[in-house]
Amino acid sequence: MIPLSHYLIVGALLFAVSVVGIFLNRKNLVIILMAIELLLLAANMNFVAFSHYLQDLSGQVFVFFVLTVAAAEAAIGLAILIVLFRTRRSINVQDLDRLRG
Amino acid sequence: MTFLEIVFYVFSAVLIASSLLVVTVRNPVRAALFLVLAFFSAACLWLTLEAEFLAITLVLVYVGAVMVLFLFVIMMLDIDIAQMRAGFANYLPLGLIVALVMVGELTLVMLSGEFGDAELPRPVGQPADYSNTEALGRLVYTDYVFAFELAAVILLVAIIAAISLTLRRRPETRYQAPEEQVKVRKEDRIRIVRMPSRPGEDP
Amino acid sequence: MMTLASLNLWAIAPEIAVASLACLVLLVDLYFRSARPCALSYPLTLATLISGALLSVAGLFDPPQLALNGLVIRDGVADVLKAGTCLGTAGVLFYARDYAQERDLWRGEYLVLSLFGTVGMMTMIGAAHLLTLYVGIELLALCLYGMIAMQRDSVRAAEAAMKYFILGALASGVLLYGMSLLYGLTGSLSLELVSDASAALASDSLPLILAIVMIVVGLLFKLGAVPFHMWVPDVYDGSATSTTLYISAVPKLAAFAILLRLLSSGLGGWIEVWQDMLAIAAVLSIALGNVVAIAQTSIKRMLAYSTIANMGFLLLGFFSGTAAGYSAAMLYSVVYMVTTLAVFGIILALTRSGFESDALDDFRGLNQRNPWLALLMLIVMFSLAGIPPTAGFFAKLLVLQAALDAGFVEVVVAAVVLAVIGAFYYLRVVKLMYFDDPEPGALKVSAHGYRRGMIWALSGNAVLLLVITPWIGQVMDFVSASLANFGAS
Amino acid sequence: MSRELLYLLIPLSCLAAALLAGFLGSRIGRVNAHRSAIGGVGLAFILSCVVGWDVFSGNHFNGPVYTWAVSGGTHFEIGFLIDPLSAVMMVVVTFVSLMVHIYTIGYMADDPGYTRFFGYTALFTFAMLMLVMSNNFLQLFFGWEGVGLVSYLLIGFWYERESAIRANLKAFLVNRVGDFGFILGIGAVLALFGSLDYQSVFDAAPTLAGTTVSGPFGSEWHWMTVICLLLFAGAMGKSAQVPLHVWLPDSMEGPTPISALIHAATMVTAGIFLVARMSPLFSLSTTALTVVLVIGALTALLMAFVALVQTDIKRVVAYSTLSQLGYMTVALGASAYSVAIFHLATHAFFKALLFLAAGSVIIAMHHEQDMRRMGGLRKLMPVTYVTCVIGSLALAGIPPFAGFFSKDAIIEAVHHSSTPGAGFAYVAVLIGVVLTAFYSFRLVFMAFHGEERMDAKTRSHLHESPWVVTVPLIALALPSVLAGLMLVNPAMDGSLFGNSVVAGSKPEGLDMTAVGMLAHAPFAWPFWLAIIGIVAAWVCYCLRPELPVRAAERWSGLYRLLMRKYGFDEFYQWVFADGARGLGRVLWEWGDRRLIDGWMVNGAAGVVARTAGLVRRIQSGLVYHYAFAMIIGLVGLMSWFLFR
Repeated sequence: MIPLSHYLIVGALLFAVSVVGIFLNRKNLVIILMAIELLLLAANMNFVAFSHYLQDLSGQVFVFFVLTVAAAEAAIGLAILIVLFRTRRSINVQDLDRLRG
Repeated sequence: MTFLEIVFYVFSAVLIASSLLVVTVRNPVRAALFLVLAFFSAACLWLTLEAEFLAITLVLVYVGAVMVLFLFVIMMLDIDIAQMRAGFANYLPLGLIVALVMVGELTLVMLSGEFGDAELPRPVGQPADYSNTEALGRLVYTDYVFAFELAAVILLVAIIAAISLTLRRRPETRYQAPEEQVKVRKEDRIRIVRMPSRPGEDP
Repeated sequence: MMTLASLNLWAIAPEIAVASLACLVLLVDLYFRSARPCALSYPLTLATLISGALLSVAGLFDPPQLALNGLVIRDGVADVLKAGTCLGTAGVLFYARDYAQERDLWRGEYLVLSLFGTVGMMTMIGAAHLLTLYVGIELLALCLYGMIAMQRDSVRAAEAAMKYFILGALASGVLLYGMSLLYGLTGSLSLELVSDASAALASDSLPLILAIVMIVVGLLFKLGAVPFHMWVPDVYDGSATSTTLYISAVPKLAAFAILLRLLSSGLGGWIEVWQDMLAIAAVLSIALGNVVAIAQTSIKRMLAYSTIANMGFLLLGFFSGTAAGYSAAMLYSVVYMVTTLAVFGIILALTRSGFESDALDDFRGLNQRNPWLALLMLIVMFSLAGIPPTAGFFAKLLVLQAALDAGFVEVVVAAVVLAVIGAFYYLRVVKLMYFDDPEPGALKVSAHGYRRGMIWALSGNAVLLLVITPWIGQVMDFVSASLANFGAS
Repeated sequence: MSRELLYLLIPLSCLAAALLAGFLGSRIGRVNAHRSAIGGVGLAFILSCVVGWDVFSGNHFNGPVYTWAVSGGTHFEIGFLIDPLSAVMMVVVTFVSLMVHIYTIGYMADDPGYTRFFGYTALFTFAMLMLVMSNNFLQLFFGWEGVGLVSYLLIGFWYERESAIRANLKAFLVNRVGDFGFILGIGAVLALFGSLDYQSVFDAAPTLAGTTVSGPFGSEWHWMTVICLLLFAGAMGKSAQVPLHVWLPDSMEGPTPISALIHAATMVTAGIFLVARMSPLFSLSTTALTVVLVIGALTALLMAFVALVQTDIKRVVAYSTLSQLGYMTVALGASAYSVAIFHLATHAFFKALLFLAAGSVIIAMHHEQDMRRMGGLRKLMPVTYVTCVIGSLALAGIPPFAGFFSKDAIIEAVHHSSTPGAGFAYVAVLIGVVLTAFYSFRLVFMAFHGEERMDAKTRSHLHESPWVVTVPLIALALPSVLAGLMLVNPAMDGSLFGNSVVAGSKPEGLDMTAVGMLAHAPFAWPFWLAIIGIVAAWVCYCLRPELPVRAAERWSGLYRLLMRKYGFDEFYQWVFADGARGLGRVLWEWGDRRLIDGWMVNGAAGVVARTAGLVRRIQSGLVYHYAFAMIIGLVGLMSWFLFR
């Protein structure tokens, strides 16, 4: 059977991919927002796996709420993206450099 | 290799591959579609963990709503993809090193013996008449009712914030005001003007 | 069998009051439009916050009680910090009104978001469960993102919001990942059970260490400690000053609370591990904050780096892990909130429509333009620099002493040295105000019209930092008493 | 009235006066402002005298009067230690302060900041009283910082003047350097003794004298030495010892009453007082005493030389203060604590007198301070002249004036001291005697004798100062003559300070009574040295005025060195002022550009060469750099804690 650690490794890989995606992406803010979704998915993967192996539903409940939060976060993130685009006509990550020092 | 294992490894591979593609492809529309694929594979993995309700929710909420929202925004913003050259080839080596270190350490931790088959064996599956949805619902509406209400508040906040950030009243836009139309009166529309038909004559 | 009585709703009475009244504010703002923006919803908001504060302290020093099936705890520290959060938010809105009005920010949504953010903070403060903690953190964060971006025509605000959003989401993702590991290791989400189960784990349990690292990283981000501080200057700088005030002042109480809940209540048995991490972050924060602040020309950025340094001091009190350390850190967070309210309040009082007053040079010769405001600013700067007999001095002293008692002599010496370096940039503000000539064309700040109430409030706020001194002992006793039996410990 | 209340009333009356004059000054008017300030300080003086009388009848007090906070077993409280040492300090401080307040009415009459000034001076007195009366380190620190703060405000009182601002920043920064050590010293006391209370620290000190702490490079340090040196660093800042003396001459930018207040009785004596108060600790560390002795001797000697070439009347007095502070420090180093305090007290009177006399001249000359444009003032300002000569005689150490006794006692103490370095210090103080006499009478001769060098317009307005100026002069002249005679016996036989300071090794077989010292004087070196100095000054500035000019040309290198005050200022300017300003920027740019960009990126050349642009600057404004920093932090913490 599949040991728990394999599920966790999938989660860990997902975590690493999304984290790298956030700081490696130079161009498109939308991709960063997507990477954030992947990050939450990685945590959710852990929760669901643990929940099953521990036979404890509260992990799934947590995921339920994380999904809710993630959806809200996506909505606000995209709204900010639109505000940004309207003021600057660009969603290039590299253009986001007015504030520094 | 059992059927379950095949499912697990196939969908895991698809999940990792598509998530890699999400962060590497140049075209954001493709990225969004790969994200859909990633979520779909994740949902399949969750099914192998008997989290049926969450798996379905993931597909419904993410694929059905959030990804559509992403696509909307991508289309609406009309981003010049040609300009979005893949910039990260230059930075890839450093990113890879960090990623490999992280993956290495995480894997090491996960394999460190606390999560092996011996310590935490895979439980026997639930009987066929077990309803994951019902069990989850029972918990969410009782033990976690406070968190549930807070989640409602979070969604309300998201609504308020998203609308107040993006809703713009353009003064130049012309639109109908049905309530004004309905309660309109004759004298609002017609003005009777008396004027002489011929110069010098009283109206 | 779950009944309404078993839920013990009284424990979240402040949250209920603020959340439901926030909905009322939303409706009122929608249906009653008037000539002046928020003519009705603003007083209602203040009333909401005050009622929240009153409900918080209504059962002060009752024995701690778990409520809502163990999701929430009501204890002394929760009562005090919730009341502080409500009052702090009220203070923020009171100071922010004129400024926000002049910039078309003063809308119902702004008030409602700040109220819901308060609910989020109160949830964090009263959390006895990882889920409540997480939901509270996210609720606050989402409100903050929205409030920053609400200045829609500002390029800087949009950029600040985006940066905060990305980094905040990254941090909360890491925190969440850590929580998931914690859940997997202990099989529970309730902090009390987590505490018991984690204490039973082997002392070299790698997954638990990893979980602690990730949770600490998430918390350090919320505090703005080095090396997870980089959002702080940009967000402070880019946001409208009224929003900066909200971000910088009030959430520090909640940040202290989640440190307390997660690390002390939940992972108290693993103090050796997180203690070292916090010590590193504390020293780095104090060092970086104090040094980089010297090179700033904008007062908002300078205060941002000052926040970083101050959070280092808060950690300094916290990581000792003793009762004295916790109460010192709690006092520090409260004093810091009051001080920040005053300093940003003064900045807000100096703004005009179209003039931000956020450069250090705008403070040149303030003594000639408005001696009273200059004096208040002087008091506040002294408090930030930790010069006796201000409250800031005692806060720093107690924090340092707690760390010293815990045996971190090197850390304390480093902190003192850096604090003395840090005093330089606070005193530079004093020097600018008192010994430099005003910029040509700088306005004389008069106390006309609505500003008068503001001046009174500012005076009370700043002078509070001084007059508290003779009673600092009683304040300490009060704080210690509120911490006496916190959480699941 | 209970004693505690009496003690509390002394500082509080000053504080109340300060608040009244400072905050309500514009409401209550100038006259009421100075009335309230003088009333408050006067009350403090009278009460100090009462307390002093009470103390010398044997009623000491040591205890808390108010408890602030209790934290971790450490009490933070307002407590007073009233013993002969603090009583003497209280009387001296309040007396000089009162005189300065009265004098200020005349000196500052036309200044727009009149009421503010009284607020500051009263506050200054309050802080100084808190300093000397405290019975614990925390309160001492409070007073210490308070004194520093108000002096900062006072030196920069005329904040329109560029030079005043520079001077007060300098004073502040230099004092910060000292305070640095002081804070660390208090921390060390807390770490070693676990208490901040004087009494418990002193009680525990002998038993802990042998404990050591390991320093850098494997060295072992005695705790006592570490503590004393750190505390002395603070004293060096406040009492302007080489090399932290640079702020004091520049602080002459403040109004003259402030110079008198700061230099004569209060701020600069804080350091001397501190060491005397800590004598139970210092007496346990020979190393620390040696440092104190050598620093004091250097200050006494070097600063006396600089005073020779100054032309600004106030600066001459300022450098003489520095030199005299060196004398006091030498006495401390020789374990003659009571002698140091004795000199402090006499010095307070005649130095305040000299400052006020200089101020009187400055008023008469319409704020002209250059002695080269004075001369012949003797006839025009007789009261000022006479009092100034009295002050100078006292300073030069001519019997039977006050300075003679205290300075002679110091010289004898050093002569018989066994502290390492005493031989050097003895030579230094002896040379200092000649120099002191020379420069103090150089001032007298240049300002009051010889031809009149001022312009006609100033000449026509010259007249004696008003009574509010001359009365304090006379009032200060009296103790300048008598204080030595009156105090020398009790100060020397140990009855004055009792056990409030550790009795030093008393010179054996020496007649240290007033009569004995007077009788001994004509057969001892110091007296003749002083006479030589005075005669030399007379020759150079009355008889042959061209001599000094020729000497300056002849030894132009030495002259320039003295004029530049040994180049301390330039050195500090170069190292600290420019350095500190640059530090933040340098760290920022260096850290980013060099460290991250240069080393980390280029250093790992081969693989990472193409990533050169990746991490350009830390706070670059680019969100992916921020995220990267966070991830590096995360991975770093992970790597460290997982594998340690």
